[in-house]
Parts: sequence; C-alpha cells; structure tokens
Amino acid sequence: MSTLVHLLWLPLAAAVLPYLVPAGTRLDPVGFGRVASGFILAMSLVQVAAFDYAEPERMQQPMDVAWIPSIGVRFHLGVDGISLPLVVLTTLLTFLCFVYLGRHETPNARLLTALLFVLEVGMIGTFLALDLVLFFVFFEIVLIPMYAIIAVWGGERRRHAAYKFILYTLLGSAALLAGLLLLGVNAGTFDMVALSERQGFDIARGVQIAAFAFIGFGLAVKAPMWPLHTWLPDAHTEAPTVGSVLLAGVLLKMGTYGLVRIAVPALPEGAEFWAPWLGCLAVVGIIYGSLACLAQTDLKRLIAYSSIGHMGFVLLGIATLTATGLNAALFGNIAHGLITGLLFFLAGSIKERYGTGDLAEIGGGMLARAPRLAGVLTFAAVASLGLPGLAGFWGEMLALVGAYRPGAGLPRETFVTYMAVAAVGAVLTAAYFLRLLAKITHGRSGAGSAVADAHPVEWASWVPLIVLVVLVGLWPKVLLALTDGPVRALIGAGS
Amino acid sequence: MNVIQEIDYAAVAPVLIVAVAAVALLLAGAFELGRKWLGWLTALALSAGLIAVFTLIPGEVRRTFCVPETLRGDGLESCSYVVDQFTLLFQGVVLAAAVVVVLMSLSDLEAADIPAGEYYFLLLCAVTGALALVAARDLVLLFVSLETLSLPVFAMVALKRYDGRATEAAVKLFLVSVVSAAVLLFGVSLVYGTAGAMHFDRIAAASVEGPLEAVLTAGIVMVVVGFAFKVAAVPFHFWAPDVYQGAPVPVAAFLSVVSKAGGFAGIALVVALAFPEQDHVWGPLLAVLAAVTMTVGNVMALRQTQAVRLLAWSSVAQSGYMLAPLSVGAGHIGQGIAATAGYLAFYAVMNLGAFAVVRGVAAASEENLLADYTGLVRRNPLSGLLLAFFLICLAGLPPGVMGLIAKVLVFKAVVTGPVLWLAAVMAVNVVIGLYYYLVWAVRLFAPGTGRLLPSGLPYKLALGVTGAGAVVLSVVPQLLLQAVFPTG
Amino acid sequence: MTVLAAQAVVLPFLGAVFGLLLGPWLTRILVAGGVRTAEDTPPAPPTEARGVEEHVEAVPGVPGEPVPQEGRAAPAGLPGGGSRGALGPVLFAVLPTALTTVLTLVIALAVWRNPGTRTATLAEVRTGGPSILVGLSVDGLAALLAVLVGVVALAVQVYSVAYMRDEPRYSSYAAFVSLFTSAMLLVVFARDLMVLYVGWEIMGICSYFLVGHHWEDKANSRAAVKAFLVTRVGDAGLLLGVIVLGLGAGSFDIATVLDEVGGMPHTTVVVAALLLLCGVAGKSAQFPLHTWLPDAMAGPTPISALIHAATMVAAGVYLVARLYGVFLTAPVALAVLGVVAAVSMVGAALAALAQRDLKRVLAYSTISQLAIMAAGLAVGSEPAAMFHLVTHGAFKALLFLSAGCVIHAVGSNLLADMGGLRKAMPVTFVCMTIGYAALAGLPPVAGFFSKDAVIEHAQNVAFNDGALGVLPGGGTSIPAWTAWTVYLSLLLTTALTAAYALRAWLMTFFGPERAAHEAPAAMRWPIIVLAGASAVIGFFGLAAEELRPHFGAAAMALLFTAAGAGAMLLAWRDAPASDPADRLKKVRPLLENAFYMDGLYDRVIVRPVKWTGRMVRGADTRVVDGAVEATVPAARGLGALARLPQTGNPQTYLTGLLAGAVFLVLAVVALT
Amino acid sequence: MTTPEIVFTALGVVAVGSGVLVVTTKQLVHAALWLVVSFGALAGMYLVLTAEFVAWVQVLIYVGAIVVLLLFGIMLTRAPIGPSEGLNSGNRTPALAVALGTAAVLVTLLVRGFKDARIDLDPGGGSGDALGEAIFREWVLPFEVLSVLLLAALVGAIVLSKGGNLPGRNGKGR
Amino acid sequence: MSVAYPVVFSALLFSVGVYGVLARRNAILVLMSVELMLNAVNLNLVAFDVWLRDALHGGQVLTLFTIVVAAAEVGLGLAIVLLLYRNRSNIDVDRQDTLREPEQEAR
Repeated sequence: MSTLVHLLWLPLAAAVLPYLVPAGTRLDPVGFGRVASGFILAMSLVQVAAFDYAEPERMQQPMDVAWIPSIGVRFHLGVDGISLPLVVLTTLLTFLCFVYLGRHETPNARLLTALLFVLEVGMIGTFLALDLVLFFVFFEIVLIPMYAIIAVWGGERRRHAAYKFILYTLLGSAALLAGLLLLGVNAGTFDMVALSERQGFDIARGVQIAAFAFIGFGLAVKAPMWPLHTWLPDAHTEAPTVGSVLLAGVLLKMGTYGLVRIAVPALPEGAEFWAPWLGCLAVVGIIYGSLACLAQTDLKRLIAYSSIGHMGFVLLGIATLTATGLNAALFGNIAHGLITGLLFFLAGSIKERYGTGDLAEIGGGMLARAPRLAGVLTFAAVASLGLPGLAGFWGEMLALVGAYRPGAGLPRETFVTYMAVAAVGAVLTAAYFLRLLAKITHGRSGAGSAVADAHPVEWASWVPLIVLVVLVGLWPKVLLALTDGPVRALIGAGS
Repeated sequence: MNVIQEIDYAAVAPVLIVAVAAVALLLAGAFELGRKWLGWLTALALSAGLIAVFTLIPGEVRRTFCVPETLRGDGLESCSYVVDQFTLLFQGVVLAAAVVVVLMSLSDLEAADIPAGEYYFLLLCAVTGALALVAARDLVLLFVSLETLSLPVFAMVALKRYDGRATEAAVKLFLVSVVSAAVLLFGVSLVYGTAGAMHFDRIAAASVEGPLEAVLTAGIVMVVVGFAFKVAAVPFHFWAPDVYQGAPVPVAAFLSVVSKAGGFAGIALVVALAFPEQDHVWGPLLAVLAAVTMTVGNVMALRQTQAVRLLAWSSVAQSGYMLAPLSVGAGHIGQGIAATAGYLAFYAVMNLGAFAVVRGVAAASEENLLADYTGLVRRNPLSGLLLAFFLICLAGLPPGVMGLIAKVLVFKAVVTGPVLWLAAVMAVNVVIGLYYYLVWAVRLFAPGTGRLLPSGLPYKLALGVTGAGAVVLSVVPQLLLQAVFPTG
Repeated sequence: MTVLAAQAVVLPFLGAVFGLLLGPWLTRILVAGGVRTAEDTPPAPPTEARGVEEHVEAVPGVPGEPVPQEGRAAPAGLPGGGSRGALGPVLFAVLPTALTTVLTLVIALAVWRNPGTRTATLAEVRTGGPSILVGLSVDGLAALLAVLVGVVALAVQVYSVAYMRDEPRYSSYAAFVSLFTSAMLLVVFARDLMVLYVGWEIMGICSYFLVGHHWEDKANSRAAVKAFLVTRVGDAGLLLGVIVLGLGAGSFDIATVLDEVGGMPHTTVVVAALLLLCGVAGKSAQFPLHTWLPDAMAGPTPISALIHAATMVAAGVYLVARLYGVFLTAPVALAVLGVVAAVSMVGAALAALAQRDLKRVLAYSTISQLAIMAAGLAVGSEPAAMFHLVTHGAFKALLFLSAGCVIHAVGSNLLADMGGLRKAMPVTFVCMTIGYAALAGLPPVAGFFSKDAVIEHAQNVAFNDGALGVLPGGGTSIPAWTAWTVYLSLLLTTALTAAYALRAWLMTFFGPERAAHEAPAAMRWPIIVLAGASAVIGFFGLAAEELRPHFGAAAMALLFTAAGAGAMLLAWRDAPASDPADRLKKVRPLLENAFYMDGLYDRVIVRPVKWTGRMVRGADTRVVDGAVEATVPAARGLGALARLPQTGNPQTYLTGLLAGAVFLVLAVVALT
Repeated sequence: MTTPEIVFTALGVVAVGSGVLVVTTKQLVHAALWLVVSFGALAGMYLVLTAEFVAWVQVLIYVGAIVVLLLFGIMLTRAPIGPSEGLNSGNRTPALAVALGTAAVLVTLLVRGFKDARIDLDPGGGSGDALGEAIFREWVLPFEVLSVLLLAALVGAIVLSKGGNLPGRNGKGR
Repeated sequence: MSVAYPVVFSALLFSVGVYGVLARRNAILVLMSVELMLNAVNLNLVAFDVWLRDALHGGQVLTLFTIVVAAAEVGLGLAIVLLLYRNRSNIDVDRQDTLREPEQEAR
C-alpha cells in the first residue's frame, strides 16, 4: 500500500466531512479547510522528504491494483521527479487558497470548501496517475468543481464564463480520451510507465500521428495553446480569486504535464511529426498573448493573456523534444504556477479594494496608497516577465536553449526561427508588465478613498509563494535536479 | 425421428417464466386482483426471470431449437435460440430495466386510469419478445420476436385511452413501426433470396457473388434500417420525441431502454453473426448513422423545454454513441458489441434513474417543463441530487464515473476500427451533450419554488435501485463490465 | 580567492534583503537604544525616528501630495523620513558595501601579486543540455572591474545617505543599490555565461527601479520603463548569443567557450558575436539602442553616477572584453562594433553639445565615452578599452556626484539655472574641474592616458589597413575603412568632447555669480576621493607598454582637444551669460533631440506595436473567440434545421424514414 | 415466355394494377375491394409458384379476415361511402418521388440480380404437409412466440376498444 | 420461370404500398397500403423459397408468420384508429400533430 493514496482520500474525506457534521454544530468550513489542506500539504511534504533523490526517474511509492480489469484499467499511482513538484505545488496552492479565504466571510463556504477539496483530488490524482484511463478520470474530475466555483462565486458574466470553460475544456478532454484510447489500444496497455519505456516502437507511424493529434489537441486546450485559448481569459476574469489561482496555478499544468508524461514519450514519431506545428503555435501564442496583453484594460484579463504567453514558452519547450526543452517545460510549469498564483492572489486583493479590475478605474499611485500591496505586485510582475534570479526566467531560457538545438529529426532552421521570435516575445512580455506597473502602481494616486494595505492573512498566502519564487529562481537546481533524470528517461537514450 | 425439435427448457427459462407469468397475470386480472398486487407480481415474475438469467451465467453456452439432424444437410448446427454471454447480458439488462419500469408504473397507473392487468400483461409480452429477440439466431425468430416486442408497446402507449395525445403517440409509433417492419421484412427477403438461408450461421457461410452481391447489400441495409428505427437512429428517429412525450412516462422509459436494447441486440446480432463478410457495407453505414444520430439528437436536445422531450432527444443522441462501436467492422466487432452492450447497461441505469425522477415530477406537474425542476434539490434533496447525478452520468463527467467509463468503452472500441473520424465527431457531441445536461442539473440547484414530489415505496425503490446502481458502478464499474468482457 | 569573491557578491545582496526586511526594525532597536542619527545631522533632526514603511502606511495616498523634487528637501509637514529616519537601512546599505569594497581591494591586490585565473564552482545545474556552472572566476580583468564597482558603489552609498536625506523611500532605494552592486559583481566574477546573464538582467531591473524611484511623476515612470525595455531588446539578443555560444561549445563556461570557439563553425561564431553585440549595445547604450540612457537621468543623481555612468553601462564593454576571443574569431563583429562605436561617439558628443540639462550632457557624454571603449575593442585593444573603462568609471562617477552636489545646491538640473558657482562651491568646483579635464582628456588626469591609448591603437590599425596583427588576436583584421572611420571619429570626438565639457564647465561655474551652499560632508567626501582617483589612476597605465602614450598620437589628440575647446571658448566669451550652444542656431534642435531618434522609434516601433496589440485584442475577441462563440448559434442553427421535419405529422416522419431508407440503399449499393 | 410466365405476368399486372387503384381511388370502400382483388391475384401467383398452402392461407386470412376487418374499421369511423376528395394528404409529391425512387432502385437491383435465375416449378414443395412439418420440426419457437404476439394483440385491441363504454369520459382530443 | 418476374412484381407492389403510406391521409387507407408492402415481401419470400428449394421452407414459413403478424397488426391498428376516432373525431393521419417540436426553443 502506497502512501500516495492518502493524498487522494484525504481531500475527498475533507470534502465530505463538513456535510456530515450533525445539524446544529457550528463548524467554520474555511477554518476546517485550512487545517485539512494544511495537513494534506504536510502529507505531500512527507512525500518530498521520503523521496529518493538519487533516482528521481524511478516511480516511487508505486501503487498498482486492478480497477477495471475487463478493459485493462488499473489503479496505478506513483511519483517521480516530474510529478513531485507539481503535487507539492497543488497542495501548497490549495492550502494558500484556504488561508486567503479566511480573510472574509464567504457565502456558502461549506460548498466552496467541498468543491476545492474535490478539485484537489482531481489535480493530485492527475499528477499521480500512471494509467491512461485513470489519468483521464482524474483529469475530468476537476471540471465540475471548477465550473461550480466560477458559476457560483464568479463575477458578473460568470454563467457565460463557466459554461465556456467547461464546454471548451470538455471538447479537449473528449479528444484527449480518443487519443489516449487510440494509444492504449494500439500499444496494448494503458500503463504509462510501460508506454514511456517502450517509446512507442511498435505503434505504426500513422496511428502515432493520429493519436498525438488527438492527445495534443486535448491537452492543448487545457494548456492553453493558441488559438484554443479563448476560454481562459473569460474564466479567469470571472472566477473568484481562489478559482483563478488554482486554474492558472495548477489546472493549466495538467495539459502540459500530460504532453510531457504521455504524448511525447509514448508517441515519439507522432511527436516528431507534430512538433514543428506545436512549436509554431506555441510561438504564435507567445507573441499573440503578449500583444494582446499590451492592449488589455482589465487586470485579471491581462494576467490571463500573460498565461497564454507563458504557457507558449512551456509548449515551445515541449515541442523541441529535447531533454532541455522538457526540463524547460516542467520548470516553466512550476514557475508559472507560483508566479501566476501570486499574481491572481494580488489581482483578487486589488479588485476587492478598488471594486474593479479595470486598469483605468484603478488609476495610478498604488505604491503610494498601498505600498506593500504594490510592492508585491511589482515583485510578481517582475518575476513573471522572466527576470533572471526569479523563477520565471529558467523555464523561458531553457525553452530557447532547447529550440536552438531541437531533437533529432526536427527542422533546425524552423526552430531557430521560433527561438528568435520567442525572444522577441520575451521583450514584449516585459513591455506589458512594465506598462501595467506604470499604469497602476506609479503616478500620483488619484482622488479616491484610502486603500487598505496588505492584510496579515494576505501576507500569509503570499509569502510562501514569494519565497519559493526567489528560491527557485536563485537555485534552479532544486527543480532541475528532480526533473532532469526523468526527462532524460522519457526522451530516451539519455541524450 | 423426432417430430418436434428438442428443447432445452433451462435455456429458454427466462422467456418461459415471463410468458407464463403474462398469461397468469391476465387470468389474475380477470379475478379483480388489486392493481398494486398485479404490479408487485409482475415485478416478482420479472425478478424470477432475472434470477433464471443469473443461474444461467456460470454455465456453458446453451443452444436449442437447432435444425434437426435429418434436415441439417451440409452440417451446420444452426440453432435458433442460443444462450451465451451476449444473450444473458441483454436479457439481464432487459429484465432489470423492466423491473424498474414496473416500479415506476406502480404509482402511475392509478392517476392515468390505466387498466392495470392488461398493462402488465402487455408489458410482460413485450419483455417476452425482447428476451426472445436477444437470443434469436435466425431471421424468422428475430422478426417475430421483434414484432412481439413492438406490438404490445403500441397498446401500452395508447392505454391512456382518454388522452388524445397518447392515442396520437400510439398512431405515430404504430405507423412508423409497421412501415419499418415492412422495410425490415423486405430486407430479410432479399437476404434470404441471396444467401439462401434464415439462420445466421448459414447466411454467414453462404458465398454471395456477382450481381447478387448488390442485392444482398440492399438487403443488409434494409435490415439495419428496420432495427435503426427501433433505436431511433436518424433519420428513423422522428417518432421518438413525440411518442415519449405522449406516452405514460414509464412506457417512455420502457421504449428508451428495453425497446432500444432490443434494437441494438438485433443490429449487433445480424451484423456480427450473419454478415461478417459484408462489413464494408454495414461498417460505414453504421458509422454514418451513428454520427448523424448523435449530432441531431444533441442539437435538438439543446432546444428543449420539456423534460421528457429532452430525455427523448438525449436518448437519440445516446443511441448514436451506442451505434458507433458497432461500426468498427468485422475484425473488431466483438469488442464493439461488448462496448455497445456495456454502454447500454450503464445507460439503462442512468436513464431509468432520470426517468424515475422525471416521472415523479410529472405526477406533480403535468406539463413537466424544465422550469418545474428549478430548486428541486431544495425541495426534495434526495431526488434532486440523484437526478443531478444521473444527468452528470449521462453527460459522462466525474463524479458520474459510470458515464465516463461508458464513454471510455465507446471511444475505445471506435478507435480500434477504421473510423477514427467518428471519434472526433463524438468528441464534439459529448460537448454539446454536456451543455443541456448541465443546464438542467444546474437548474436543480437554483433557488425556486414548485410542488413537492410524491413519495411512496415504489418511487423510492425505483430511485433507490437506480441510484445505488449508479453510485456503486461509478466506484466499481468492474461489477458490470465483467459480464460484458468475459475474458478480461 | 573565489570565496572572497563570492562573499563580495553575496554581502550586498544580503544587505539588500535584510535592509528591506529588517531595516525599520533595526532602526527601532537602535533608536530604542538611544542612538541618534550619526552622520551629518541635518538642521532639523527628525522628531520621531520611525521606519519609512510605517510612515507611508500611516499616511496612505494623500491625494496630490507634492512629490519631493530631485535632491530637494522634502516639503515641510511631511514627518521625518529618508535616510535621516532610517538608521537601520543606512547601516544595512553602507556596511556590506564597505566590506565588499574592502574585499574587492583584497582580491585585486592578491591577483596583482599573483596573477592568473582562479575559478571555483559551487554547483553544476544539469539542464538537459549544457550544464550551468554556478561558480565564480577571478582574474585580473575581473578584479580590476570589481574594485571599480566596489569603490564607486561605496562612494555612492555614502553620498546617498546625505543626498537622499529626506527621501521617504530611502530603504528601498538603498536596497536596490546594494542589490545592483551584488549583481554587477556577479557579472564581473561570473565564470558561466548564464550566471553572467542573471547578474546582467538583475542590474537591468535595479536600474529600472532606481530610475523610476520617483514614480509619482509619470515621466520618471516612463523613463524607467524605457530604460528597461530598450536594454531588454538588447538582452534578448544577448541571451540568444549566449545560447548559440553555449550550445556551440557544449558549455556555458566562459573559459570553455573561449577554448572551443576556434573549432566552431565560422558562421556560428559570427552570429553569436553579433547577437552578443545587441546586448552590448543595449546595456552600454550604443547606437541604435542608446536612447534610453539620457532619459534614465530621471533617476536620482547618485544612481546616474553608479549605474548609468560608472558601472552598469560599462558592463557591455566588459562583456566584449570577457569574450574577446569570440570577437577576434569573428572580425566582422568587430567591424560592426567599430562602426556602431563611431556613430555613437560622434552622434552622442554632438548631442551632448546642445543639451540644456546638465545630467543629459553627462549622459550623452557617457554614450560617447562608452563608444570610445567599444572603439578600443573594435581596433583590437582590449587593455586600452579596459583602461578607459576604469578611468571613465572614476571620472564619470565623479562628474555625476559633483553634478549632484550642484543640483542639490541649485535645485534644478538645467544648465541655465546654474552658473557662477565656483566661489560658492569651491570643493565641488575643483573636483568637477578635474572630472571635466579627465573627460576632455587633458594630461595628466586619467582620461588623457586612457583615451590616448585607444586613439593610438586605432591609429596603428588604421595605418595598417585594419590589421590587428600586432595584437594577441594574431592575424585577424578588420576592414581598413572601418579602422579609418573609427580613428577619425575618435579624433572628431576628442574635439567635440572638449567643447561640450568646456561648455558645461563654463555654464556651471562661470558667468554671473550666485549664492549657494557647499554640499554636506557625506556628499563631499566621496567626490573628493573620486577626484583623487581620477587624477591619479591614469598613471597606472604607464605600467603597461601598450597603454603608454606616445608623442605623435597624443599630440594629435591634444590638438583636436584644443580645437574643440577653443571653439567653445570663443563662442562663450562673447556672451558669458548665455548658452554657447545657441550659436548652433537651426542645428541646435536637431542635436538637442539627438537626431530625433526617439521620435523615429516611437513612430516605427512603439506605435506600430501598440497598434498591433490593439488589433490582436480586437481580433481575439472578434475572430478567434468569435469563432468559438459562433459555435453556439451554429449548434442552435443546426437544431433549427433538424427541427424542420419534426412537424408532428406522422406522414412526414414516414416520408423521412422511407426516403432515408431508399437513399441509404442507393448510397451503400453505389459505394460498395 | 412459358405458360406459367404468361399467367404469372397477367396475375402480377392485376395485383399491381389493383394495388395502384387501392392507393389512388377516391372511394374508401372501393379501396378495400381493390385490395381484395390484389390479394386474390397474389394468391394466384402463389399458386403458380406451387405454394398452394400459402395461397389458401392468403385467401383465408387476407381476403377473409383482414379485409373484412378493414371494412368494419371503415364503417366504425363513419367514413363517407361515396367519392371523397379528402383521402389524399398534401404529401403526394414527396410520396410519388419516394415511391418511384424505391421502385427504380429495387427493380434495377433485383432485375440485375435475378435475371439469370430460374425456378423449377415442381409441385409439392408448398403443400400443407411440407409446411406443417417445417413449422413443427424447425420453426417451433417463432411459432410459440407468435402465439404470445397474437394474444397480446388481441388483448391490446380489446382493452383499447372497450374503454368507450365508460360513461362520461369522452375525452375531447387534447 | 425466371425469378425476375416475382421479384419485379414484388418491388412494384412494395413501391405502390410506399406511395399509399405516404400519400393517403385516411388511417385505414394507410393500413391498407402497409398490407400491400407486406404482401410484396411475401411474394418475394415465396418465390425465393421455391427457387431455393429450401428444405427448411424458411421463406414460406416466414410468409405464413408475416400474414399472421399482419393480421395482428391490422387488428391492433384498427383498435388504435378507432380510439383515435373517439378522441379526435377524425382519423386523418396528417392532422395528428399536437405532439410536435415546440416553436419556442430553450432560451
């Protein structure tokens, strides 16, 4: 019995528990959520402590029991250097969300608590699952809770955004399912470990191309890749803060994680066929996202489009099909999760204080009105624009490195072009973030009511992210040492 | 030389039990037995049939009503009635679904002033037809049992005798059904003329060449069309929404599950056993039908405001999903049939569950508009939550893992075949489907007022059986799937 | 040794972090312990010594609050802030920098005593491709630069204590200066290109924060953004260059890269070198990426001294020197560098001639002087360039800090508001005079020796038709016309430099006298030290053969200097109160606006990008998302279509059924 | 053309021709009568094909039972006895198109498929003996199922019809 | 005799039935037309049975069964038609359209 299973049933139990307390008992659901998610975070940290760093490429704490033997589906879990950081990111962000929620009375808090925990089950499960169908089941679990979070606690156009989110991502999921099954059926197994070990040698090229197309499409919607991204800005703009944080922080990563974990290793020929296209769309996404950001007038929308750009770098990393590129993608995942999580926390705090997310209405001078809030915003923006020394840089840089020398069989010139264009995108990224800072933090504060500065509860939810952004940025080895081994194993031949 | 074929009574036990029960019930009805009693007796008889099916599961494949050795000629055994995994699964689904339909009917008949004895008799006759249909291995028995399944249902639909809409529904069902039967029969005649036999194994063994091949092709298409009507595949679906709406809700549930099961069994049997060589004919045909069916069903369901009509269109769409695995061609038809059967079994649970709640609402508000469901969770938490769960299952999303696994089955089967494009069509359709299920499910949670649902043991039992089934199968789908995929 | 270097790098960093986090706390502790503000107590000691941050929190967003003008005392009524009230931050700012300066001196001494390269690696970060070696490398060049950085940084930190006395956000200011120092030292000592790049960018962001320190004014904010973005354009190129080099060599280790560069394909090297030049041009404000530097003068003057004169902008030149082997392998890049340098030096010098703002004069002068260093590198003389880098660092820091004193005293940046200050500010006058002399290249102050070294090498190369043969580069050469261009530009620049230096000097200190007070001690001492350094370090050049001045070239340069100065003097003598640059008449606006490069960029790059952004935003809603949203009416439309036969009439249904059956039969039979 | 072919063709023309009259005549009762003619001709064709038992059953059940049933239906629904214009729906054009399409497709297919196949008309294959033996030796199960079907149809027809006697429940069409 | 004769007549008769089903509005006429279609099938089945000399007599047996089924259908059908007449006072097939797709779509 693996200890990993605790990471799944604990949140599930925590989701149900608030509904089981006898009527009349007063229970603060958010307080309970804080304790429970803290405990789950501790459980994930136990995994970190128990992890054998000598062999990050080995699946550790495996658990493999039959679930639906009739169709060959197993309940197969495991953690390696790729999934470990993502699991911790998930538990951390969930915990911080609960911390953040403690600031105000939330309507219908019990339901929100339950949904967040169900969401956590899905997210953790996705990163732990080692069976294609099981992966898909967990991948799908997040949809309904996230839909409900947007639809119940969201902004004005929440219904529209929630439906768009769930329908669009379900389209991706359905295609993903087709692709996964195509892969599984042709390989004769749903076991992800076996699939990546076998490197798809016995699957016909045509099938690989088709399967990668399906899987890639499905995951690209989630990632999101241009031009499949338009659910994201709406969802982010309307979602409540915790929703945005988890959506950007973890849910998007499920897409890229799937590409790295499944599509690339198991379908090498399919990946080789599609990689130039994937890279092209990724690069377009980088430029497009940045340009769109330049013209945004809403804070959360801007951050949402910035996610498109950043995930473009992650996808570019994957498209290179090199160990470097995959490292870049995984690093970018974590970095983006931390930074964008922080950014959305901040956006939530700002929106709450100013009563609007509109940049013009917020006006300038936040550094004067709420200097600490503005300071953290500046930090987050700078981290997000990929400043070396902070987490955002390494993923982007390594993606460029990967693109300069893409995997064997890929058109070098094309990828070098991508690299150059992506570098331009990095400049544009800086441009819109600095424009944002100039617009709302700089300048004289207009006439307006005083704005409260950061609240201790907010600090509590921000500081861990800030510390991690700096830590990972200054010492990228903490992540790269984890991912490098598994990535080399996935890409094969240890390059 | 025996005059009459040898009969394995154990093999036909389920059919026999139900048929005998039907006659017994008719007699009991004559003795003015209370309508409640009739219902429980029917449920009992069907359960007995179900037990018979279960006792047959561990045994060998049983064949009976075979061609007598004197007439066998070239040696093919050619049994008309075969009890194998497929038969038992479908018989089980049919019987279990019928039990739930009976439970739903128990409280319904009184309100609609339906003669109970005849109703249950007709129901049992239809079930007899369905049970024989799924075990049939020749075209004659297939046709006769198909008609036995259909005819009583016409009467059941019309049993609300003073409701013109019920009669209208019956007329529509009758006309479409009879015309389809004619088409089916014409197809059967062509198949018989070209292949020279009525038994599936002989048809499969016959070699049809030259100009006759085109005739056989036409015959196959017409046979498939005949059954496609039964499963409400587009363009043979027009009757479904009108009939579902006009018929008593339990009958609609019966149509959407038991009749449909019969239709799918028929298609699966003919294409797999009778025409394995002609998969270039029925493969693409079924694929196109599946694609069109699921698309039309879904886009039509999008526009509905009435609950039963929505379920009707949704069941059209679901038929599309169930047709899809059958289109994979002879090479993978075993997997395809297993997927369809598995999907059908899951679908039966969730669809009947949804119908059970819908029936409850129908009793409270006759129009049965979606608006009547607003706030159901607050009024009747259990019914509301279960309906939401069934709907999410139908959409195929966790927490409705059962529905998700059902989709997995179908997708898995489809991607094995040469019809990959169908997977893409399905992907799009799953999305459209989610929308209307979700809108409905969300409505249940919204604040709103309305009447309380009636309660009562049969209602609770129907809901309990389907709800428990859905929850358990969502956790351990294997329970059902081990019956579908015997060897793993 | 590398441990010392590491400490030198880390100390300011820690100072920055702790200064920001614990500064106010330390202040409280110290104040509670009875320590009053130590240095140079201003006339009005703070009534209450509270942390800066607290203060801001206490008065959140006073609307229309007057923003303290650069260097001027904060308006009355604002409770005590700035370095006066932030003893903690002051300590955290000055002490680590001082220690670092000592460490750099020790390192330099050690390297001088025992030359050679020492490298050490803390960790190897595996990336999947070439590993990143987190480590330092200390050699003569690095040690020299480190000393420059340390000394100037210390001077600036000390100077700032007084200069930013009334600045409410002193602690973040000081922290960013410390962080900058740390980053610059990281650039200097880095053994790995990626590590270097990290430091390089952190410098950039510090520059952004410090230029935008007075963010209340949107102009400052814009200047900061511009500074960061323009350099970021170059940095993107640099990063690509680093990647090309690193992957070509299989390592980001600088030594390895230099070893491998000979074996790399020529194209690769050329491309890499040109990409590196982008970064150089961005950071060192060379044409065509120079436009940010004059605007960056919006930052507090000490920042201009430290970052935008002495150190960061020199990093570009330092980088070329560090990777000189690469450039020697790709002489094309050297030629490009030469042309860029020539354009920059002459253009910037011309622009400096016509500026009204003293700091902008110095900014253009910095561009011009950096171009001289670049020219030195382009003609193959790394030592001369480095020599000029160091001397320029000293005298330009001096000039800026002195200018800060003047501005502090006058309350304005504009030359027109100055004049006649030599009596009122004798110390500043003397120091600044030394600085201008060095700038103009008058013997015997530092600038003369270093500039002369560059000119001499340029002359040699030009006379040798561009061959760099006499130099360590071996047989490489640059095109003769490039060499000549560089050489002639250098001479022309010499004249122009003398002219604008003289103009600034005259307009600041001569003309009608005006009353002002001398700068406080904490500001005075740093400039005195720097003045001393500027006066003497030129002589260190005499130690090396290739840096020693020779008569011919030196005389030639002096001749040009004299010509430039003479012309300016003539122009000024007629009307000492007016601006000699007015004599330029119609050309003046052209020069003052630096050939309208800003406008050009605005029109060619900024506006089109913004326009594209708006277009993308529109297209995203209308086209990309429009297609998605259109699926809803499409599905509904399909539904409406499918509804048509659903008339309720059974005969329609039968028609559909039978027609469908016939169609299917026909289709299947026809298709099979 | 052989004799049986001539006879068969004549009967066929009668069957199809009266069939056409069934679907086109303006009088309901005539339609029923033409149906009798058509079914009778069909019985003759069965006889030509040596299927005597089927032929007699055809006459017995179709002509004897079904048509009578239909006539009762006509009377019970108080249909007009004389010519009436309202017997055709507005669906005639599509109907014609579909019918012609069906005819074209089927005739083409069947003629191409069976033009070379010949039937040997040896009597005996369609006798009552042969068919009875076939049914009870081979087709027992469908026969039994058919009995259930008949019973169900009977009960269904009765239950649907008998409701009319209940007083006061004359549901006016919804 | 050629098999083509019976099958062609069968096809024609079937088509006539198709026309009747689609063109007639009186429910009883529609029923008659359905009977024509079923009879067409019977002709086919008998012809094939005789042609094939089927020892099992599948064709003729199915013909008999079809006749029985047709009788049952007509019986039940007439019951439904009569019910319709009682409820609606007409038996025009094409006027049975109260159950139909609503004009108003959801939202």
